[in-house]
Amino acid sequence: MGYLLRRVGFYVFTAWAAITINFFLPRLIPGDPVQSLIARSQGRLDTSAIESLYILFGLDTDKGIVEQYGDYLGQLFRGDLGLSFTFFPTPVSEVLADSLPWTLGLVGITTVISFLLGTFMGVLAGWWRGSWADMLMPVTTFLSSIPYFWLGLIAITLLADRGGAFPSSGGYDPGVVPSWDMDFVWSAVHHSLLPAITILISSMSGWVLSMRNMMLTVSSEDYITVAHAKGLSERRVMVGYAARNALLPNVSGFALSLGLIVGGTLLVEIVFSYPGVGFQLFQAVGAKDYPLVQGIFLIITLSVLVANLFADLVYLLLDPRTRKEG
Amino acid sequence: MALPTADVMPVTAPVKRRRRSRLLANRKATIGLVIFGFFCLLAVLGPVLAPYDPGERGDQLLVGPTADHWFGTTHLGQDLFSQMLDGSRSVMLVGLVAGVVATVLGVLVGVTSGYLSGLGSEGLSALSNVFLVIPALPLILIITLSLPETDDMTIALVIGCTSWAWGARVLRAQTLSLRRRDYVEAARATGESTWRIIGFEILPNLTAVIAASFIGTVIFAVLSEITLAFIGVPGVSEWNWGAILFWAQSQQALAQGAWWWFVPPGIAIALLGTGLALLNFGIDEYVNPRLRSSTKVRGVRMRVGFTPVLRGSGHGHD
Amino acid sequence: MTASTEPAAPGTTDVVLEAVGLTKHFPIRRRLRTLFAAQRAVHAVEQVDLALRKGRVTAMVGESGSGKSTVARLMAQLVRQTDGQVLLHGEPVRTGGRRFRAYCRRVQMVFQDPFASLNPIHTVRYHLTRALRIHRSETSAEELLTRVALTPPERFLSKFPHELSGGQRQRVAIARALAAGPEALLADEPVSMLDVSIRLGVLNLLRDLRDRLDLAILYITHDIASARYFADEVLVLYAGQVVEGGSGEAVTQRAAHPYTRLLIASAPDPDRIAGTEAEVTDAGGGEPPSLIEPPAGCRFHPRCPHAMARCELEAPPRLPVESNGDGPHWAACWLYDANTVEAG
Amino acid sequence: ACGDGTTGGAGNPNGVLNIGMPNGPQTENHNPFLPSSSSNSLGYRWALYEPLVMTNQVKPDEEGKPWLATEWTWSDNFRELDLTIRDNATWSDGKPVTAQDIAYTFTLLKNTPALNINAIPYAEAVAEDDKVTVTFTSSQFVNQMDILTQTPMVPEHIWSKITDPATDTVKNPVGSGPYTLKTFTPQTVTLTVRDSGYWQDLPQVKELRYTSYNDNNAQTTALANGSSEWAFTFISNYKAVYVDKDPEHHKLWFPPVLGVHGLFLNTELKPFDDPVLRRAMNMVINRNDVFMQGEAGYFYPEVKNVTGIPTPAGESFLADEFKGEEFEVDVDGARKLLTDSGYTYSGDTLLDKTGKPVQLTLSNPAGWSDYITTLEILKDNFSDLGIAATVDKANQDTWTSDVDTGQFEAAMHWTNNGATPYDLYQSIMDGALYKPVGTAGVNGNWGRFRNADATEALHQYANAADDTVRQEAMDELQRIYVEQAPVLITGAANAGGEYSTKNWVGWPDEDNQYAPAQPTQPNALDIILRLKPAS
Amino acid sequence: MVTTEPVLEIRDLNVNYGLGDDAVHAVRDVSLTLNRGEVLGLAGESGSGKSTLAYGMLRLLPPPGVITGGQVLYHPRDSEPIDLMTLSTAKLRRFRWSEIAIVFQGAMNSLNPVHTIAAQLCDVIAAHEPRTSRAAQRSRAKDLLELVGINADRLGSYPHQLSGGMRQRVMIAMALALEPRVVVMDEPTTALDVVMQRQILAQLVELRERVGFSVLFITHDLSLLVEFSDRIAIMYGGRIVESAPAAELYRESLHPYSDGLLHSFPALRGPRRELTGIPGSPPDLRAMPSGCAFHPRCPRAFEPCADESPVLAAPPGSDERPGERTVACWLHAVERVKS
Ligand SMILES: Nc1ncnc2c1ncn2[C@@H]1O[C@H](COP(=O)(O)OP(=O)(O)OP(=O)(O)O)[C@@H](O)[C@H]1O
Ligand SMILES: Nc1ncnc2c1ncn2[C@@H]1O[C@H](COP(=O)(O)OP(=O)(O)OP(=O)(O)O)[C@@H](O)[C@H]1O
Ligand SMILES: [Mg+2]
Ligand SMILES: [Mg+2]
Repeated sequence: MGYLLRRVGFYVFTAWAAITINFFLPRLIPGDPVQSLIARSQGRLDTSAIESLYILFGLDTDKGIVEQYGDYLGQLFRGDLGLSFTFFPTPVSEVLADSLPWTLGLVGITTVISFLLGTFMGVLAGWWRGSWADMLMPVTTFLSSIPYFWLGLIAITLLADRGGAFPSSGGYDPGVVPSWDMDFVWSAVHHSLLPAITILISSMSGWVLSMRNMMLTVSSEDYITVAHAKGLSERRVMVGYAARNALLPNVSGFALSLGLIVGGTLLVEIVFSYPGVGFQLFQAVGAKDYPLVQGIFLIITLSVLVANLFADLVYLLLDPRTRKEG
Repeated sequence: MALPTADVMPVTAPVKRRRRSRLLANRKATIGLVIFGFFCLLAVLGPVLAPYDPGERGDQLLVGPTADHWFGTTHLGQDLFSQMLDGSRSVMLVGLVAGVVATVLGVLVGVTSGYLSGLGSEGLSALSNVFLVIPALPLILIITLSLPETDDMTIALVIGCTSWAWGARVLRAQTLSLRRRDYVEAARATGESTWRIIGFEILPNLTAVIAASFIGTVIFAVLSEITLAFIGVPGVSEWNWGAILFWAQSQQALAQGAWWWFVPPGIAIALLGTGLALLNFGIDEYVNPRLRSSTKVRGVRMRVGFTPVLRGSGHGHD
Repeated sequence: MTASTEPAAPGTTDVVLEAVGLTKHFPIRRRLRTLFAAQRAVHAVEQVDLALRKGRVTAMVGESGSGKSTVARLMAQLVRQTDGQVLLHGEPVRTGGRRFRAYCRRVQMVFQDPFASLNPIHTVRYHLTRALRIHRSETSAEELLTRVALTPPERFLSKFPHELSGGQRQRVAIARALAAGPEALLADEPVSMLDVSIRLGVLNLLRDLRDRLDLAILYITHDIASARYFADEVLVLYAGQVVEGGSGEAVTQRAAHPYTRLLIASAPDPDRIAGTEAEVTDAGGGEPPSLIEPPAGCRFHPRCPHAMARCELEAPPRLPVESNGDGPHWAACWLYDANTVEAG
Repeated sequence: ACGDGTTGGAGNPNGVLNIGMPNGPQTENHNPFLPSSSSNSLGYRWALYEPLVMTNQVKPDEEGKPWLATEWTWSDNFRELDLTIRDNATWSDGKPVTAQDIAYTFTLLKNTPALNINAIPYAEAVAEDDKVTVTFTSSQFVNQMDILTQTPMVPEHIWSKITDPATDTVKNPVGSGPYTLKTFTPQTVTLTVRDSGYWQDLPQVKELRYTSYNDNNAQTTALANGSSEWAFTFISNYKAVYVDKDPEHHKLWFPPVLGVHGLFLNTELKPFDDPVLRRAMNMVINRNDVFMQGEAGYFYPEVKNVTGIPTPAGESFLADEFKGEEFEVDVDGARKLLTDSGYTYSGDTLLDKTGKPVQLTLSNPAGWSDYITTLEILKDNFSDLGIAATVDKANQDTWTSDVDTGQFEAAMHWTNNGATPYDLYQSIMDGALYKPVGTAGVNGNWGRFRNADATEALHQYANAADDTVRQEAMDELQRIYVEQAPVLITGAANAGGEYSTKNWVGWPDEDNQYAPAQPTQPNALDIILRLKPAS
Repeated sequence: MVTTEPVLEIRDLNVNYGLGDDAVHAVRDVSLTLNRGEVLGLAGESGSGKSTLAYGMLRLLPPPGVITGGQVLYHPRDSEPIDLMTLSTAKLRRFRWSEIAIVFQGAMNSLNPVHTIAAQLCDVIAAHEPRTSRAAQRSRAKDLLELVGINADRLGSYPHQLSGGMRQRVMIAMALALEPRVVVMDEPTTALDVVMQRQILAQLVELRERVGFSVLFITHDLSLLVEFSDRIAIMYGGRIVESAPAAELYRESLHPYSDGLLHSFPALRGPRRELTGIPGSPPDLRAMPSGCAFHPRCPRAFEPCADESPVLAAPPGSDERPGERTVACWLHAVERVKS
């Protein structure tokens, strides 16, 4: 109970911190959306458009920053993230609704798969130490040191460009209409394979390594020896005793490093021109589209928090010591 | 992204005498150290060694590796080998500075919140968790773009100031376990002042953990910095490897078949990362001897639960 | 002798360190369910009175979790008491900043685990010279080592703790405590982590120091036999309260409190003839009580084979026990109340 | 690259034309007036809504083609426009296009400054029968084209019901164009041809598919493999990456229009306030290198004339004295020019008249790779003159505000473009736009150039009542530019595009310059109407 | 109850930590016999190799432990003896716990913190008697808990919800789950306080009466052994230096080390004994003294001690019951040679 209370407090605090950072940081960015819209058009938008744009974006009125902060919080409570500038007058929430599913689908699922697969491989590598499993280590170390984006670019060159088997960009084939039919689903899956593999390769290694280390640490606990002494089957000892315990720190590690992972994986979207929030964030930062930047940053943070909450609940389930005292 | 491995490891009593030799005896650590040293050397000498001015335009546009240009040239005829050499300084500088900043912050926050108790401690710990949860790269991106002026140093500072949290967390956990140690209490009972206890009794015992967290942050900082440069965030030195990749990407080098523009920076980053990661494993294994990988000596595989029986080898007789 | 049941009168010169009504409650972190309830606490030590005299060893025995270490830490002022006072030569001790150092100089502590009480990264020399420097002592590190029978001292000075055996480490820890030139030494289970074969050496060293330096020693142990062997006076602690006290022989040979009897009956004893098991079972079983909600009245009553209605209601005061000439002896048990005795 | 039958080059059988833009995911917004709308970003607004007149930007001096207006006359010193509206046009919901609708559109722009992107000072728009009279508060000579060809016309019966036209995303667009919206996804917008009611022959392209690729690379790949048949994007090595994939069909045509890109020197700073120095610097710039290396040999066409006016688009505006005056790199001449007017050399370093070495920081946002490449080339060129230049890759926002407030030494920048060289020169040297260093809000003249004659000439050109005065003003402007070199022009703005002739033919090209090849221009509609299936 | 019929025979067992030259010889040529129904105490100071011996004979040593020689013979009720050292992994797995169970020092660490007591009890039953139904397993687990005096409603508890004493009892219950013939107990009560220790030991003694198994009881507390075991073996420096019936050893120890041990702890009752202790400190296994490992600390050392190690053999004058009493000391060997 105390554990939960502390976690809840932590979530509230983090969410607040994110919201606040979220509000103030973009406002410190010099320049404004109009200037940057003009700048990005590099001449294709006439300079005389400036005035009308200021009026359009509602940037012609002045308000104190504190007042704006208050308004912002109020808006958030109403679930209103404001209007995007780049896609004016589309509400940020609509932009997010378009892009978030892609990110959740790609980054979310692959992160979880990466964790599960990495953990599984780590279990094997830790358990079968001194055998072929040790070969995994140097490879894993090397892979985990390669930046996501570079791996992605190489993957595009080798597997996508020049008649390769994979598309190099986008979330689905142009011309396919998003709906739940085979065409679209296949197209979406097809487009997500390469980025997903990239994420898997570079993020899985971390889990392999940490799970292996935890397995080694746990393997020398007394209860493992006892389990062997009890004559339990190899699999039971490995899974029910060693892996089950080694998993605990890994799960809480997973929760807390989600922020790091997600930050890195967003880059994959940029490289693969994947229509997710990472790509949008990058565009929005360039466009000084504060409402969008804020919205995306907030949503990423909140998603990470929710994932965290989820991981916490899993942890709570896995570790009886954190449950209510009996 | 190399995650710090084991979460909280008991700090085994360090064996001072054997310490140095043992860390070096670790093959991983040695390889890691050699790679790291090599890149440090490059950082110092690279710009001097560069055969060309990295920004100078040449006549040979976008040619592959030749005797004149070992790593080929860019679309402007700039020598990529020189750019790589020149860029190593910025990469290493930012990585190390960010590592130092993050480590110092991590030690300050982690050790303080671990040693002190009460609200302040909880607050600091919550703060580091917040920093952990907020996605790092977008945060760094937003902050760097918010700054009016950026150069290598400011970027290093930004990365350093945002990536201390993991180190702080690990250090806090370690400090918490050390704080209850009798020798800390004993030092208190002897009349040592608080700062001396932290500085002379606790910190030295955290050296390995601090070193590991430092190296972890350097890896993270290098990757972040290169990523920023690759995205085109200004301020990172001209020929930072990420900037080279940025140019390669904006000139669609891969589509043009100019692999030489892409491959060297990527390999260099991966190599540096691998070196640092190996060094970190060395430290991890040194801190936690259970992690030593080799349990297979002379054909005998040691397993938990089934002790091997050797017949005829070294008998117990004197 | 009832005199000794009261705290020694102020001004008694041979009392060095004294605890009066020492109480320590460790607050427990609030939980969601108890957020609005009163703050709960572990009642680790409750109303403990004890006096350490010059040149005498006072032993404190008790099972695990009875609060022995907490008493030692309170006496060393490493932990602030919730209530009560620690008196040094009759003066109440106040320890803030500077004054703590002055107090350290006179009261030193030796910890249970010699493997943990020396910092693995510092040499023996560092440990000793730091202590000497802090207390601006004239003594040299060599001299200290000689005093704890680590000779020749040069051989040990530049060693790291891991290069020493457990007994040697504990000696270094004692030497460090002596560096301050204390008057009182609080030894918290100084030998329980040591090998049987070398325990004796350390105990004998402490006894020797008591005699030579006229130290007042608090000897904490869970081994009642060693208390008998080593101490002049024995106090028995149960669930944070002192339940019995008296000279070593009196307490161990004619234990008065049912808990002490249980303790003695449980101690391994090679001389015990098979068949006296009954004695043990008779002495009661069960587990130590929760210290968060300690039993009302006498804290031992749920386990006590002689428990009476009164025991559940009223906490017994210190009641004198008839002594057979081996010193004062008292027990906090209603069995020794005049009325009960009569009724019995 | 994938086997899906609906994509790739299979457009012809179904009458589909695949158009691409590298603009990232879109949100549904068909408001034709908003620069942020998807219809604007991808360019399909011109397939839905039509302008009054169709002019060819490549040949701005040519007479426009009647479109929704069959006749247009300017009178009263370009303060009044009389329009005759076509009577056979209908909106896609079947209602006829009336003069009332046209008047309504202008009134809407007048009343909604947020939508009046070109800031046209409308006074009033009145419809009468098939005639519309639009009045303005100032002469609109230089804005003619904006009004006639860049303003999409909207139906009153729909728009008058929209509460806030500035923030409405017009989910069901109703226009007079030959196409109607079929589907929208963030990645692809599909338009189908109308069944009937279009005022001219329906196009042969039955379906337009606008795909938004996430970046240039993706767009390039799509072009290379044929899944995009028409696009506007920068390809750094277009021959190898694009044309060579299918040399027979993969074409591109990037004609210049009347706008330029150039190095803006801060003329308030010494020694760059000296026209001699600027002229000398201009003389050493290798425009061909910039074109070939910075612009991949096609993107921003080379400006050949010394006046900086892109040709052939601006051919007819050239003063007689400059006709055929081609720009040439002349390092020796530049050095001589400098030494003759008091500059000296210390070794290879140029010293200004006060004896200080001439140094220069060239700055542009880090991400703008073509500009940065250009700067690298300029830096190299300037070193021939003994000027030590450094390239500063700035933060885009800082750069934008620095340029806005005049806190820079030299930066690549673009100018506005228009139907005459007026826009270009105005962006370069209009004293009326001048704001002192430190003051923000300049809409042009970023170099803070001040020359009363130039300002006067610009004013005259915009407001003159007759063509001779205008021609004189234009000649004067060219003379001032050549003498003063306020901006070192490096290349022209373009209105081009990449297209494939595999399935569709009839594209504009060097031989048939009927329209700029850019899919987002109003002329795109003209092009689509002319496309025929490849045999 | 106690017979001389051996159930477990350890012959010349050698255990090393590590391989090659820097291997530590933790157990050297140890031979020991456990008879049916007896409690055999194994005493010796820390690091003398007691645990290594216990784990070694079950092949449970963690890396880098290796067994470098010797046999461990288990005598099943009605078949040929089995050498544990030659069993295959699968057979060994089946053998463990059903024949020999083991209770470790720290019960907290011996129980898997993430599974309930019931799960862990059923685990072992399921592994060895796979055909037992769930319900049967559970009722068996309940019986077992009751056997060691824990209320059956604790079945669903997690280890951290039990006190130290309860956990240790759970471990004992678990050890008895398959009715093994041998239970090895490595310092099962050291972490507990005396009251709890006695409760558990009393229970153990009682269970042995009822169930009838042999116990190898390891501790460094000699006084405890004297009271509880039938026979005691004393280890020093990786070797058994003396073994004798408990009472005899207490009355008259032959090896000076045993004697020193017996005189290291004060008596609780009776006259205050003189305590001599043992001077010096335990040997470093890496650098063992030559000859008898104890000789540098031995008050009665003489010439042969430093040169040759004595063999474990029956002392002179104890021939009536062979194997009952052995000692490895030149003091007694010399006498035997003389006589
Ligand atoms: N810092 C603390 N916070 C909360 N409770 C504490 C703290 N320190 C001790 N306690 C509790 O106080 C009680 C007494 O602890 P103490 O360590 O004094 O016992 P002890 O007699 O020394 O036991 P042992 O023989 O195991 O050393 C225990 O119940 C313990 O859990
Ligand atoms: N992993 C290891 N590597 C090297 N030496 C070891 C290892 N484990 C144990 N030893 C050594 O083996 C010897 C025997 O250890 P063991 O644990 O059997 O002693 P013990 O008699 O059980 O002691 P205790 O009473 O402390 O449990 C010790 O000297 C120890 O130092
Ligand atoms: Mg204690
Ligand atoms: Mg042991």
